[in-house]
Amino acid sequence: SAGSSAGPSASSAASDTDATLTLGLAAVPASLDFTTTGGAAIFQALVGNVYEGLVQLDQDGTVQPLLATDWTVSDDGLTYSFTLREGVTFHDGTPFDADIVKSSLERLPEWTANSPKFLGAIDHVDVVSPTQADVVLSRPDANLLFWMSTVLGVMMTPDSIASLATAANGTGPFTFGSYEQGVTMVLDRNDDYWGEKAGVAEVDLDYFADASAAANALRTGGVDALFQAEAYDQIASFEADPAYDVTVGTTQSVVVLSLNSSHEALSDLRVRQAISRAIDKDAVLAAATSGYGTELSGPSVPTDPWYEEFDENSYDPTSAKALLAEAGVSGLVVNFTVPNRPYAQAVAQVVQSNLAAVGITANLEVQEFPAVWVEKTLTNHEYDLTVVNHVEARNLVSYGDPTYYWSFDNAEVQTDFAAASTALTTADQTAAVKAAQEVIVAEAPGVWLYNTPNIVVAKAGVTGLPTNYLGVGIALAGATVSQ
Amino acid sequence: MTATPDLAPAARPARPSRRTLGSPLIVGACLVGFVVLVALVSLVWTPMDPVATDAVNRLQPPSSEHWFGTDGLGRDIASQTMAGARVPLLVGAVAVTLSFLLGVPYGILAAMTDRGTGRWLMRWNDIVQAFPPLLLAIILAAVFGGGTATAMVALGVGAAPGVARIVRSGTRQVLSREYALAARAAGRGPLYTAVRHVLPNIRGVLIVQASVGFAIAVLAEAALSFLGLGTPAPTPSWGRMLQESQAFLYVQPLVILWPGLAVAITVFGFNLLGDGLRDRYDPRMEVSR
Amino acid sequence: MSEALLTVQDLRIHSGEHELVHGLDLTIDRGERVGLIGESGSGKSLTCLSLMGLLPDAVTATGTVDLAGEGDLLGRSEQAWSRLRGDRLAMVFQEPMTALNPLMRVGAQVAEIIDLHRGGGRAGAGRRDSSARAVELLAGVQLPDPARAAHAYPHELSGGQRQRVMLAMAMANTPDLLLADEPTTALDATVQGQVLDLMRAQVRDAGTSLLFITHDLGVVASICDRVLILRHGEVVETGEIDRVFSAPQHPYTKALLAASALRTDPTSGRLVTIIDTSDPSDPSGPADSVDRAPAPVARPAVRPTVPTPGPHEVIAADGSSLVFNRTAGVAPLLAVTEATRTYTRSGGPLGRSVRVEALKGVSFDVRPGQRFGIVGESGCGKSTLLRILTGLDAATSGSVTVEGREIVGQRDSRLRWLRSAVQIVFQDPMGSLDPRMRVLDIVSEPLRGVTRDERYERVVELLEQVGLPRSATDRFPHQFSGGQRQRIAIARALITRPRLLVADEAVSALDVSVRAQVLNLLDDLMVEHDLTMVFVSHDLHVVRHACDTVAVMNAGRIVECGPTQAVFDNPLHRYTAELLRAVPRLDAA
Amino acid sequence: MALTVARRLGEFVLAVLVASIVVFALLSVLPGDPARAQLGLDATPDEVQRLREQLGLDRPLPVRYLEWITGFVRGDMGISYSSRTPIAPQVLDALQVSLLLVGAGILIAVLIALPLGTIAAVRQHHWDGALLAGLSQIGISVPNFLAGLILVTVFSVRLGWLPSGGWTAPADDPLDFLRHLILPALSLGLVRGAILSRYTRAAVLDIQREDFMRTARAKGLTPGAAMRRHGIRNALVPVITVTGVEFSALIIGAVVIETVFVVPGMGSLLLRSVANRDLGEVQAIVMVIVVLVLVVNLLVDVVHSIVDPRLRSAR
Ligand SMILES: Nc1ncnc2c1ncn2[C@@H]1O[C@H](COP(=O)(O)OP(=O)(O)OP(=O)(O)O)[C@@H](O)[C@H]1O
Ligand SMILES: Nc1ncnc2c1ncn2[C@@H]1O[C@H](COP(=O)(O)OP(=O)(O)OP(=O)(O)O)[C@@H](O)[C@H]1O
Ligand SMILES: [Mg+2]
Ligand SMILES: [Mg+2]
Repeated sequence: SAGSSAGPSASSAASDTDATLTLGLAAVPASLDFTTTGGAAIFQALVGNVYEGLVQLDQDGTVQPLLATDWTVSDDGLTYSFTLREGVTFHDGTPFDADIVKSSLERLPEWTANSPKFLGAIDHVDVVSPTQADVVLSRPDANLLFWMSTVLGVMMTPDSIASLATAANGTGPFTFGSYEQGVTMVLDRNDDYWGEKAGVAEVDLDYFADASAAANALRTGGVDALFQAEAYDQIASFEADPAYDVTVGTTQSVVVLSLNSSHEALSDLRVRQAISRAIDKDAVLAAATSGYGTELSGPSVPTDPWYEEFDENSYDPTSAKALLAEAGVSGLVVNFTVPNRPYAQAVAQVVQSNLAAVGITANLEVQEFPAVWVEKTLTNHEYDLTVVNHVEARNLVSYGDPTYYWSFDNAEVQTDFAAASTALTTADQTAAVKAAQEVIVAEAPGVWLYNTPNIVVAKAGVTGLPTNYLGVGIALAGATVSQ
Repeated sequence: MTATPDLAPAARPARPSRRTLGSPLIVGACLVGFVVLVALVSLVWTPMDPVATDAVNRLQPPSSEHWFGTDGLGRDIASQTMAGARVPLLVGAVAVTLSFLLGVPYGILAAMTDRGTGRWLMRWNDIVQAFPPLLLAIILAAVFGGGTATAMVALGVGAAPGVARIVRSGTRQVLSREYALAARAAGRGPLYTAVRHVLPNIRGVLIVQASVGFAIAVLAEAALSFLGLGTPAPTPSWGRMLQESQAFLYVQPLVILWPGLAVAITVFGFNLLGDGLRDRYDPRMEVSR
Repeated sequence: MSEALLTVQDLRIHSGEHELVHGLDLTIDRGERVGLIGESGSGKSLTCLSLMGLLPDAVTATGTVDLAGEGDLLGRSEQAWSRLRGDRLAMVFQEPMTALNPLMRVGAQVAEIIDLHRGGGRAGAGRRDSSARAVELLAGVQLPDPARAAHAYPHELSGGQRQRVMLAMAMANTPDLLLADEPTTALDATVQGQVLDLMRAQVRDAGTSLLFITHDLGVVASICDRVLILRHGEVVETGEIDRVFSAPQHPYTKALLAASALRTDPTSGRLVTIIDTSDPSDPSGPADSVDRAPAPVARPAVRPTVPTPGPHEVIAADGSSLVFNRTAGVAPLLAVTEATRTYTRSGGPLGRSVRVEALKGVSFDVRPGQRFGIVGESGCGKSTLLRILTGLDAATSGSVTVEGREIVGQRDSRLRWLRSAVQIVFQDPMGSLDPRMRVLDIVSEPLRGVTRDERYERVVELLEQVGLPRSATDRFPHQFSGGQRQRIAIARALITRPRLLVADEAVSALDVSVRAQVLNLLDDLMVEHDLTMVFVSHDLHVVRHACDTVAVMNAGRIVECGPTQAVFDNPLHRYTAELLRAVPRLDAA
Repeated sequence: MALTVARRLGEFVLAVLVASIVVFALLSVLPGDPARAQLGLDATPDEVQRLREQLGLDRPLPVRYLEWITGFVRGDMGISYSSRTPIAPQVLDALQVSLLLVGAGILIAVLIALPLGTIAAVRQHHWDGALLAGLSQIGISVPNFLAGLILVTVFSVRLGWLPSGGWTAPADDPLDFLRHLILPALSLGLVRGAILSRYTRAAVLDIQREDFMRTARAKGLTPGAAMRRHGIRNALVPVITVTGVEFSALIIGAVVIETVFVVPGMGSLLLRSVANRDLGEVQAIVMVIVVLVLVVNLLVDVVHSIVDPRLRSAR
């Protein structure tokens, strides 16, 4: 369902290089310091625009060179040798070299946010020459390059660490202009960029907590485009209007209805299967996103290398009832915690109706997100059913962690993931993950509902916006505005 | 018996005939009565199950099946609107009761100890009143999670200082009357005076305040729900209906009409009732601070 | 002088269906001073307001009101009326405290009326002119330091001063007709006398005609040439003042005169009341189903022995202390020694608080069986004193004993005994009865620890004594007339069988006609209950009738005290003499 | 006068101090660990503990209070837990926005309410007076965010006359500031205007019954002139009180309008800092609002005593 990508090079002849692109976004950065503050909002705006890493993901999710022009991997999978791009300087003038790579990657253990454990395999970095850095691992990790392409792999100068919260100093196509808390972030074109210069002189990122307000702003010219537009009910009217271009891409996000397997009744596989079959995903998708997005049958998204579709546990209320009867469960009452986000509430109410139809009573408990939900549901596991949008890429591995909130403890899955993470080739890795995935789907620890769409609505004349959102940055260098 | 004009009941001035559009009291009472009736009926009957979703038939225009159409989850708006009356009325009732339970004794106490402690009680009241109810509601929602209970408590507590102030001024008026002095001369204590003299005589002001407080609570509940701090799903509530339906304002504006109208009618009713009662009990409009 | 200025014919005033004034005819000549008297609610104010075109909303007037040179005024537009008001017609209202705009300087308010009626004279020079004229006018009404007074706001002036401002305003454009609606009832006797003098002088000097409304016959006698007597919206008698007062024809006028002079009936020794004299066949009096004559009280032919009169004393010139009304050998029921009371009053959000010395050291005795009167102008501390000796307020210093027991500084809970020994009747018969309580509960309020039945029986018994039927018990105060309400209050005060009854202006709020009745009742009850009484009033007539001993208070002190007759006939203190002089008397006419 | 002003100011300072203790104490019991909220989904207890120490959350309350309040007096509201930047500039920016928005809203309300309320009172017994009174009744009954949504839909989305939201500081571009101000200020002003006009009406009705209004007419003023010269100013006294109360209430009460119109005012800031469990920021905001309410009360007193001479001098 990914729409055709305009691609960074497709800038139109009439484009105005002095223009300002105003982009409406939903998630508000609480700070600029992604090393201490969680949430995708910060790196969404900065990575790929202000900060760059050694590698990046392309629109298909494949790792591509960026500040490293090339790399080799030792046979034991423990040493990644990167050849660095020459002539790259930071916005403050600091030259980029292997020392920077060393200081940036070796500082990871000090991060308190954004899960630095995913690059926990890195033992140290050897500076071979100014243009060659060897990243040495303590154990093989087939995912290393993928994680290096995320926010964890960005290059920073040691001097800028102190001011990470208020300024951003990277090597990217945009310099950081200003950030008015919760309102607007301004990025300016970096005219000294090492690569192709950005298509607009300035990018304003306007934050809208409310989806309809964002749509109104687009209609009244307050913004030029919306990225990850959430006013799903209005998308059709934008599509019908020639003044706007709408693309529907994909994200890494999985909206999942999780079942707490440690709950008495839910520890019974038949009950979990019954719940899975009771859910009408068409209705869920209609209610939550007006039908945009991709229904899922398993825990991975189409852009994952191990994506597969499954026909187990598809919508079948009759067999759901039968399974419940078989398990001897009747009058089941479950506590359903719901983040106070529109999508979650919509999903929850449809799920509640669906469950009621097979004789399960779900009591909704709306919890403030993130504060309350994170504490009660995620941390303390005080829930039976919950629904949440997992925006982190490759979240599948969490099914290998028995302490994670869904309390899914399956030895087979854990072994498979261990094998996957130490696999030396991508193929081995993919095979191991697929094996794990099959078990997970069979065990039904959750109901994977849909892959959140990445809807971009732009005024006609705005081109080059990324179609898909891969969970890292929103690269805006290729965006152009024509009169 | 001889005619004794000097002992005739005091001539009471005839009420000036009102040439306004109907009596506010009656119109207000009818509207409020209607809303309460709808809320009561919804306990036993609604056209459809107000919480049953039918996402395939979402955002339908009004039809013979769905009188008011369906909402974003395909629920029947007519049923939702009916059942949605319960929460605002409950919030209003509890908030007003709470504000009275806190404010009335406090105000009476402050008035009775006017020259001593009362002054300090009122200073404290001023400080508490510096915390706007909505602020309290937002903070309480952060502490205890948003919800009907938090909204009721926040609105009740937030309104209490205002009630205390009004009660205090009413009580002071009563206490300045000679019958309050006469009660003391009769050897009666402050509790007796509070119960037998003060309360009955400030009843009018209290009734007016209650109906206005109700209107304010209904509006505030809607505002809190709009901010996502009010009644959580799936309990039907006008406030949440408004909040959910603003997403459809462009697509199906009718969706927002019904809860909006319901809120407006209710608030209108309570305000009219308050005005009517004020005309009856208290010719001067209390300026609450 | 015989040219008619104002001719009113068949003036009828309606409020909806009700006719409040039934066809009033009135002619006022140029320079003539006419009094309009009648009891409360008889339609005096409405008549007057209709002549100014200022009737309240929903009250209408019909008939003709003919002002010389203008023709009929009724039914004219606001515009036409406003041209006349303040210019040819002017009015002084009853309540000086609220009749002035509180936010505007007094001088400006006077200047405004001058500017308004000086054709087009709104230029700056004209305004300076008019403020100078305003100061002159204020000087004319004898405001001290008129230039400064012109810069004052109304609240900075006393009631009497405000009433003078009103008069200055009314006289500013030397109107042809001045309407004065009870212009002095809110003022105390001394100030009232001054304002009346002024008014008389102003009217005489300007040749203005006057319509003067009051229910005080003394006042009307001192100021008017001619009088109209109004009752239930109808003129019952009219004529030259001397004739009407010396030879009244209508029974109502006769009764009114008798009642207001507090004349006693030689046969019974009781005050003459209107009931006794009014025409039983008078159709205009609404029939009363509640009231009945007070139960006949077995009266001894003579009053019980009046206690030996106290000495007639006056405060020493140096203000040194003196216990008034003390006679050696007789134990006082009530003894007040050097009582003082200081109030602290806060002055609004940005105001400074001030201390008011309401009592500056008062000492006196009251012996059992005495009827002790206290007189003095408004604000001299009478009520404060009463509150202290009933234990409702604490003296700042000094001592008060009742039957030898100290009450100052005692907490309410320790004054139970006092509550049954001393009871109080207040001024305002409406204000002292809780409008939301039934008479049974009101009267039995002081009773404690008594069974329901006994309570009921005691209440009924007392109601009968004050002349109210059993059926009154479950009615509310508003269902009674002023006099009846005061009887309820008296019943409440007597239910604990107190030794001392304290009455704070107990008849001041009552109409003259009812006043006599209540006084008679008190008289009877005193005898029957063997009461001692402290009676406060600013009305000297009443005190003279009701008390055997009188104390005169001025500015927080007793200045003179002695047997009533002695004090009234031979005032020793300058202030007493002044007070006595200021009282308008009927017989002065 | 100087003394009484000093005393009133002293009372004000005392009230602020007491309020500050209340604010601090109340918010210190706020559950939901700010350190945890900030670190996101995957933080370990160790990381959380480290951050707590870093933020000084482990020190005794009185020490934290003293530090906080002395900082506050110096204009230092501390560092935000979530954004790691000083709180003061954020709060002051938001306050400026709120003051402008609410100020404009109240101004509109007053401009609507004074004539409307006066006419409704003066023409009480005529159809037009009743109509105006009825209109203001209906005005009060509409939730202001609904009014806001309707205004946006009509004037910006359908007609495209004005922006649907956002904010420009007046210093940056006065014209654009006005364009952004109009709709939110109107949404506030219309509803508040309705409320205020009822108070105005009541106040004018009361004044009409006052004796001095009859005096004014007895002087020869027509009813209209009497109202203009004597009535309105007297009626203003209670209206000023209500205006002050409304102003205070709106600083946070406007949050729904801020949400609808994406205006970065105090309400939005409060919602965001509560969501982030940013204790320091919430405390600062609440404190600023409470001080503001107390300041408004003080101002109302001052204005009262300017308008009403009776309050100026001790009687
Ligand atoms: N606005 C009004 N509407 C209806 N009835 C009224 C109104 N004002 C006065 N009345 C009635 O008209 C009658 C005469 O009232 P008015 O005020 O003229 O009496 P008054 O003689 O001036 O009495 P007082 O001595 O108490 O001032 C009373 O019965 C009163 O109740
Ligand atoms: N509660 C109070 N607070 C402050 N001042 C008071 C208080 N009560 C009375 N005063 C003042 O004390 C003085 C005496 O008042 P008091 O009521 O005793 O006078 P009064 O002789 O009864 O007057 P009136 O005849 O008007 O009833 C007055 O100046 C009054 O203003
Ligand atoms: Mg009168
Ligand atoms: Mg008195």
